[in-house]
Formats: sequence, structure tokens, C-alpha cells
Amino acid sequence: MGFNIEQIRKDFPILQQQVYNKPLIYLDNGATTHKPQVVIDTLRTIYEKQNSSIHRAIHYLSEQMTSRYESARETVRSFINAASIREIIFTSGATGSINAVAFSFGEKYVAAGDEILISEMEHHSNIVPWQMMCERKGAQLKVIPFDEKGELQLDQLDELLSHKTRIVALTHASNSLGTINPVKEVIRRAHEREIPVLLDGAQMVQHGAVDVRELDCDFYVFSSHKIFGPTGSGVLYGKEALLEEMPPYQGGGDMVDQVSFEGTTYNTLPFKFEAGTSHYTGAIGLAAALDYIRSVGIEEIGRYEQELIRYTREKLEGIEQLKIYGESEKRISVFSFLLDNIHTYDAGMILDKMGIAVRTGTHCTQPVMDHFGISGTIRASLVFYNTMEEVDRLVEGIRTTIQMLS
Amino acid sequence: MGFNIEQIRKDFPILQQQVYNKPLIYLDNGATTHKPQVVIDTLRTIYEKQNSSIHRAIHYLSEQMTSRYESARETVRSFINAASIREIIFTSGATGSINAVAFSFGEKYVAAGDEILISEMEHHSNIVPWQMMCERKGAQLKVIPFDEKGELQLDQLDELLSHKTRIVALTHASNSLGTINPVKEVIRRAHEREIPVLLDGAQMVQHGAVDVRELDCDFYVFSSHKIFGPTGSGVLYGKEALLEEMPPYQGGGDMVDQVSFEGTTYNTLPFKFEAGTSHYTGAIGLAAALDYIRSVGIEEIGRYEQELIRYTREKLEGIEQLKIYGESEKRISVFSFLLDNIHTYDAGMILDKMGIAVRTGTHCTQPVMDHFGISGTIRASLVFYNTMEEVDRLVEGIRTTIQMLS
Amino acid sequence: MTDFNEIQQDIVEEFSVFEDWLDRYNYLIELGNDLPGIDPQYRTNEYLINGCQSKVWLHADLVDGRLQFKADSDAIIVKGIVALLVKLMNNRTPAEILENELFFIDGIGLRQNLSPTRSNGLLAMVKKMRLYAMAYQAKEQKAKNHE
Amino acid sequence: MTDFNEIQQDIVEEFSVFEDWLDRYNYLIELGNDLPGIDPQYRTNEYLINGCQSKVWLHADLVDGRLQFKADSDAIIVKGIVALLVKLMNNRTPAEILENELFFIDGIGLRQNLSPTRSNGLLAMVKKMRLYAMAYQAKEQKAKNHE
Ligand SMILES: Cc1ncc(COP(=O)(O)O)c(C=O)c1O
Ligand SMILES: Cc1ncc(COP(=O)(O)O)c(C=O)c1O
Repeated sequence: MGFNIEQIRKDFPILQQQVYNKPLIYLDNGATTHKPQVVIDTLRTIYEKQNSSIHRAIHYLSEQMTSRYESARETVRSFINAASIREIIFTSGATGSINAVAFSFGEKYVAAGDEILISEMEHHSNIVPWQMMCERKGAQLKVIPFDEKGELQLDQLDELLSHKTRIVALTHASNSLGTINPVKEVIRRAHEREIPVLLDGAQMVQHGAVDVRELDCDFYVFSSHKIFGPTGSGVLYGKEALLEEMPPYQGGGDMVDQVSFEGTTYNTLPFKFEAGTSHYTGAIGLAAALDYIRSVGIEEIGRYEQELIRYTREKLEGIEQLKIYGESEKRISVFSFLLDNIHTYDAGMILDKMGIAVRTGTHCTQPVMDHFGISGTIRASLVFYNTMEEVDRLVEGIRTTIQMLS
Repeated sequence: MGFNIEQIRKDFPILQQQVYNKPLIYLDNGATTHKPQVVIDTLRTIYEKQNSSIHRAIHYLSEQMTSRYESARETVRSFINAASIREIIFTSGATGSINAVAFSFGEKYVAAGDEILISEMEHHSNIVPWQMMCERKGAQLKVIPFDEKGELQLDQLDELLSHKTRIVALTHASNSLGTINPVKEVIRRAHEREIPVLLDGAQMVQHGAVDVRELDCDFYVFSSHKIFGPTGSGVLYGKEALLEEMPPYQGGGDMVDQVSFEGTTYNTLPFKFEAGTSHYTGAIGLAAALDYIRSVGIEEIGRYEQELIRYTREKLEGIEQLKIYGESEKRISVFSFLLDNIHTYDAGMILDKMGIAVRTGTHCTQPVMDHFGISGTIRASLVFYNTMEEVDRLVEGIRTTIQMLS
Repeated sequence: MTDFNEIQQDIVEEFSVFEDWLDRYNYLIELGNDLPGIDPQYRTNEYLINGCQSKVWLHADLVDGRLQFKADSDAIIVKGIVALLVKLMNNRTPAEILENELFFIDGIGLRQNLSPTRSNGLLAMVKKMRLYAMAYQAKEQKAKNHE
Repeated sequence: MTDFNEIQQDIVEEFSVFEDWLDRYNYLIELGNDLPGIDPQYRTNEYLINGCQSKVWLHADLVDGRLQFKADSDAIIVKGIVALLVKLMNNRTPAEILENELFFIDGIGLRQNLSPTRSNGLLAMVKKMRLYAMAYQAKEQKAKNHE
């Protein structure tokens, strides 16, 4: 059918909303994305007609729900082209996924004196779990710096990768700089030393095709709510051989085989890592979102977003008092910027009153702000339901803001 | 308005469903409960009109969503009568809550040689996290046994509580035996020795008023999906002084104050324990469910369920070939039983075909099954939307089952 | 011997007369009761296929190039389906078993019993039957190659 | 000196002429620009009230039984609201400050700026102003008791 932006916008009911009697211009998609009607309806239909706990039970509703949950797993597997559904673990979100790996991988493979390598542009969710694990294990956190354009300084990578490095955890795309990292290159060089790599795909999966086998990453994580799915759900992909070796993260129902006070044995993959009643509506809603994306076409989305990026960049660069942070050419449709002598909070407040939702602050990447010696930025993050007209309105809004505040 | 069962059943759309062309008789509420229309509508309205990530952002939608999320916290606080919203942490569910405490309390207070006391009737979710923690810390798991009626053998408690005991983790009500435990007595005796107590309220909150201050428990956990709320959400209540001392469980966005590679400081309570984008729709949906329960009246619900219990028990006991497991007088509306020489799986399959959803198996309480030397039971678990007529249908179904299988 | 698919067709027809689910189950229970239990020597962990809620035991021999299955379950309805499977698969050559699709389970509305999420060990049993067929086929092939 | 609530009423009326949000903000910006910054000696961590996204500095003296507030913010809109608060609270006795309810914030539609979830430090500033009033009141009381 081709990429029809008008139809797409109709698929997302919230885009028809007004705030302060002005049409909502939602440019905070880096924080969370909105949901197409099909996702909302999926949730409603489950709760109105089909709801039941999954696994273990044998009655009709439970059977149906279980098979939908497991086919949601297959949908995710095929979306990122994992080798097996045993490699797809449903979690509470990207943060939950990273914490699971940091704990479980840490228990198995990390000892005092070891090193964990992350980058300077990581989201707090890909920093703090590693810090906590390092502290517990007596390991050390190493950091790949980025340059003034917001690109990783890969020339330092070989030096940073040592025989003590146990894992590299890197964001696929930065939520504050917009940079898409050269992850294949990093993975190649890490693998040369037999070091596994976790990719934080929270800001990538919604923008372009991800193929975990082609990337050859060892772990890949993302959140449902950032890819048009329900809140409270996320994915941890891990290579089967690694997941097989790793101890479980949480204990509880469903992740066990035999339980006795003398000792407990664990279930097989992927269930070993899914303790307790799973958030099955979240997983099934996520699958509905992924199906929706496929129906629009992930290639088409990518192409349209490239246009959006070009247009937005050109327009923003046309504002003299505006400075962009993060100038990588390989990028997602996320722009961080500052206005001369204007506090981000003031700008955010004024844009808000024009119906324009942007985010201001550190975007949970405080080290990125420290790098530039600033306390925050204004961030406009777009997805495929945003339009050139919305970018025009943003630019107008910025000009008004500058006028009001200078 | 009084307790109007017909109106109540209309509030739950799924109860109007048919399976195999027969009216659904849903008696698997111990696994998960259904949702009143108001909860379903709350979720839909959020996603269609209000959706936005919470905290940190200053734009309109985010403000609104944040304040609804925080007022959901207040709703939970008041529902269990906690002293402060700082004591209410939103988690992924009861299992998530227990894992958080087992990890975080363990890191702070448990060392080699210490003991953790649980009971023989715990759900796997209140066994395995402690086993995992004990293994990590070199601590030992001790177990309060129950007697043939399915009641805790409290005469053994003082012996089991030692100066090495660091925490007692006990289910408020058993999901397989139905027993409501004498938790106040256990708490009193544990507190005499200054040992904190965690109560697993997953099977209690939906059946009667819970007042954490009156109970004086140190932690209380439950799941949203078992109390008519959305999946993927749950609550951890903890006394502020304890939570304050405990290290965070997961790292990520929102739970931090300042992040740098040299060191990270954490946010205040309750945020310290809420890492990453929270499942705000789950929390707000849970609050809608709690409001609904209040509007029906938690006292009225309790009274009605007592009648249901009396009626169900009498009817089940009238079946000669049926043996009930768990005969405590103080009980929730959960009944485990076996039919002479009939495999639970066969019984479950046949009841299912009559539209009756019961659970068969171990109900994630394998030690309870081991206690009786059985491999599982048939479990009928009722809540306030179930009726005496449904109990009659169950009994008919059981009789047919016996007839077919003997 | 009757064709593999003909038997499946027969089973489907047999079941089609039952309008009610419970009648189908009554019939399965009958079949289950008629199937002789497996010899105690095979009712051991070695031959056990563990479903989460019911157990299936399976053993197979090759006699004159044809597979002889012995199977049992602790749940009678499962045993009924086991009986159907044994009726269909018994006395077949490995090739017959490996070439033919199983459609009767679907045809009699019991597909859910074979879903990967079902806790009754039947799916694992079907897989195991095919594994036996494969193993014996490989063995025969090897024997032939040595001739 | 004008009554506490009269001033609040005045502020609300002043704002009521603005139909558009942006006009209100323009006015706040003006107020913010007109408010003299706090002395550098007070623009330190000791006097800082940290919002997540904007900072507020606050200091108070008691002169002749009345509170003298000095306040500032790094965000100009916040500073505008700070100016309104200072205008209202300045030169008041501790009792006046503690007795009266703040309603103007609500009245001019800025309540969200004072919500506990707002990241601008304003709520903390209001609390701090009251704390100052309480502290000075206690001090005065103590002094009186010693007379
Ligand atoms: C007593 C008890 N505790 C804990 C749980 C775990 O709850 P969830 O699976 O929702 O985390 C359950 C339910 O499965 C339960 O019945
Ligand atoms: C790059 C990146 N990683 C991780 C996260 C954490 O995701 P969540 O908060 O959904 O767990 C985010 C979003 O906040 C992100 O942008």
C-alpha cells in the first residue's frame, strides 16, 4: 500500500488529541511512543474476552492465552531474526533486561579485578546495573569515550579491551545524541578476543530493521513501550549457549522444574528467566505492535525517517541561536540542542504551552551532559508518525521561545 | 447500594463469555482474576488520549500521567493503610517484589551462617528467591511445617526462630490449602527477637481488608493481576526505615540522583526501588481496581465470600469420593481436592469441556504436594463475582467426572 | 495392512459421530482402558516422557522391519490418545512413520492436546516415536551398508 | 501593609486579563527579569533548593520581626514565580506567613508548577519559606521566654 502518513496518523488515536486547545505535537518519542489502535484493541479484547493466566493450566482460556503468548515470542524472534524462541525472554523492559544480564552474567563470569566495558553515551539503565555488579564483584567499569560529534572514539577500543574484559555493553543508538553506533565493528573486535557484547536496542528497534544474527551480538535488549507496545514489557535476546550457562536472575513460579527445600532445579530456556506470572498482555500487545510495524513496512519507515532527519536537521541548523549536540551522520531521528542563553526548563515550558511536547534535562545520560559541560538539553525525538509540518511547528515554536526569552 | 451480585457480574465483561458453547464458570481466580470494565476502560483511555512517560518531563501529558501515577501510589497506600507513600513501591508483581527484598535485604543483612525462615506452604515465588539468596550468602533456609489440617505448627516456631534468623517470609493466605495464617502471632514472636517479617499477600488482598500497620509486618507484597488489576504490575510495601537502609535492587533511569562513572547516588524512596520506565498503566489500572473494590465494599466482599466458602465446603464434602486438602477454618475461598483414583489431569480436562475452569497440578507449591505424598490437586478458587449456582455446576461437573472415570 | 492415512481417516470418521465433547472423551477413556498397560520393566524413568501434569511411558522394538510400540500414561484420557497413536503407528516400517503427516489429531479436535504448551507429554511422545523410527532406520541402513 | 490575601487576589486579577498562556508566561518572564538576582554569597549550595531541572536559591533574614526574603532561580519562568512569592511573603511576620493559605498559584493556573512531581524546586521553596518562618517564630518565642 506504500507509506501513507495520513493513514498512519489515524491509526494512533492519541495523535488526534489537543493540549491547551492546540493540536498535540508529540516529539518525546524517545521517552515513550504512542500505541496504534490495534494494540489498544488487542489489550481490550484480551481483558474483555480471553484473559487467563498462562502455562501450567489446562482449561480453555489458559490454553488459548498460552498459545498466544508463545506465538508472541515467535513474533519477536522473527522480528529480530533470532535463531530460536529459546533465545527470547520477556522481561519488564530494557532496564529489566539489562539488570538480568548484569546480575546473571556477573554471577557466572565476573570476578574481582575483571573489567566491564561500556561507553560514555550510555543511558543510566546501561550504566548503573553494571556499576552495581562491579561493586558486588570487585570488578571495574571502563568507558569508551565519544568525540565532539558524538561518535565513539573507536581508536581507543583496542586499548580498552583487555584480557580482563568480561563483557562489552553498548547502546545501539544513543537516546540523547542520536548517534547510531558502529556496533558491528565493536562486536567484531570484541569477538576477536572472545568477549561477548550486549547491545542496548531501546532506541534502535523502532527505527530500523535489527537482525541479531547478522549483528552477531550476544545479547540484545529493548522495551515494548518505546516500540508502540504496552508498558511494563520488554525483551532480552541472548545467544542460547550463553543463556544456558547463566544462572537464573529471579526465582519464582514458572522458572522452576522441581522445587524442594533441599534443592531446586530450573526450567529450560526461555522459561528459566521468566519468574512469576508473566506480563502476558504486555507480550501479546508488543507482538501486535511488531505486526503493525511490519504491515507498514520497516524499510518504508526507515526511508521516511531519513527524510524526516534531513528535514529536521536542515531546519534546526537554520536557527542561528541553536546549537545541536550530537552531529553524527549515522543517526536516528533524535535531536538534542540548546538555545543561546536560554534555560532548557524555560524553553520546555513555553513549547509545552504551544502544544509541543519535547523533553528537557539530561535524558538519563548525565555523563553525556558532563562531557559537554552542560546541565541538559532540549530533545526532540521523532518517529514515523511525525510529519514535516510538525517539524515546521517546532521551529516556529523555537523562534517564539527565543523571542520571548531573549 | 449493598452487595448486588448480578450487577457485579455485569461489571466483568469476560463473565459473559462462553467456552465450548457453555457459559464460562471461571474458578481459577487463584491464578489470575478478571478485570472490571472500569479497569479495562482506564487502560484504553490512557493509551487513546493520555499516554506519556512519567517523571522528569515537564510537558502536559507527562505532568498529567505523573500525577496519576503518584496518586495511584496514594490509592495503594490507603488501601493497605501504609504510613507513607514512600513505603509503596510499584514492581512487576508479587514475584518481583519478593525477589527485590530477597536480594536487597540479603545484600544488607545476611551473611554466611545466617538463617531465613519460611513455611512449608509457600508458593515457589516465596521459596526460590530465598534459596537463591541463601546460596549466594551461605545462609540456610529453615521451614515452619504445617499439620494435616494445613495449619502452621506454631509450637515449633520458637525453636525455629534463632539468633541467626534474619527474616521470616510467610504467606498470608495459602494458594493451595486456602489457610489464612496467624500472621499477627508470628509477627509478634518474631518481633520479640527483632526479626522482621515479610508477608506474601498475593492470595489475601483480594479477599479481605489488609492493614499493614495493624499487622505490623515489615514487608507486604501482592500482584495487581490477582486483585482485578492489569498484568505485569505489583506492589512492595516496606517499612520506611528498612527500605531506607536497603540498597537498590535494580539500576537504571529514575532510581538515581547523580550518575557519573566515578560513582552514582540514588534517588529517595520510593523511587530508589523503581528502576527504568515504570509500568505506569499497570499501576494506574491497579488503582482503578482498588477503587472498584472499595466501591463494592471490602467488608461486603468478605461477608459474601464467607457464605461462598460455607456453601462450597458443604457441597464438596457431600461428594463421597472427594477428599479436601487443607481444612483450616480460617480460610480464603480456595479449595484443593482429589477424586478417588482419578488423575487430576483427566478431571481438569473433563471439567474444562463443561465450561468449568479449575486448575490442576501443584499450584507452584510442590512442597505442599510432597507433604501429602501426592503429585497435585484439583483447585477451585473463587472470588466475589462467583456464585452459589456456579458452585452447584462445579459439583455436578465433578459428579459427571467421577461417573465417566470410574 | 491398512494404509496409514486410511486409518487416520477412519479415526476422524469414528469421532465425527460424537456431537458432544464429553462423548468424545468417553470414547477416549474406553480406548485408554482397553490399551494394555506397559510392562512394569518399561514403567521407569528411562522410558518416561515427562509432561508437567501427566506422564507417558514409551518403548519401541523393531521386529521384522516394523516398529512395535508399547506405551502407557497415568492419565486415562492421555492414554486414550496414546492408544490411537499406537494403533496408527504400530507395525509400520520406519519409512512409513517418517513419511506421513499426522492429521487425525487435528481432525478429531484434539490438536490442543498436542500443542507445545500442553502439559501432557503427548507432543514429546510423538516426537519420540519419530525418533525411534529414525534411529531404527539408520540402524537398518548401516546394516545394509555392511552387507 | 496590604493584606496577604488581598495581594493574592490582586495577582490573580492581574493574570486574569491574559487570555493566552504565552501572555502569562511573558508576564512571568518580565517579573523574573525585574527581580534582582540574589547576592553571589547566597548563590551557593548552602542556599540551593535543587529541582531536578532548575535551581532555586533562597535566603531569609528577620528584620524588626518581619521576614526579608532573597531568592533567585536559574530558569527565568521559575524566577518569575519566585518574584510573585517574594512579593507576597516579604515583610511579613512569621505568623502571617504560617497562618495564610497560598491560593494564588492555583488561581493563575500555575498549580502544576507546584506539584510534588514538578522538577523545578518551587514546592521545596514554598516549604522552605515556611520553615524559615517557623524557625524565626520559635527563636522569637524563646527570646520572649527569656525576658
Ligand atoms: C501465595 C502466592 N504468592 C506469590 C505468587 C506469585 O504471584 P505472581 O506470579 O503474580 O508474581 C502467587 C501466585 O502465583 C501466590 O499464589
Ligand atoms: C538507550 C536507552 N536504554 C535504555 C532505556 C531504558 O528503557 P526503559 O526505561 O524502558 O527500561 C532507555 C529509555 O529510557 C534508552 O533510551
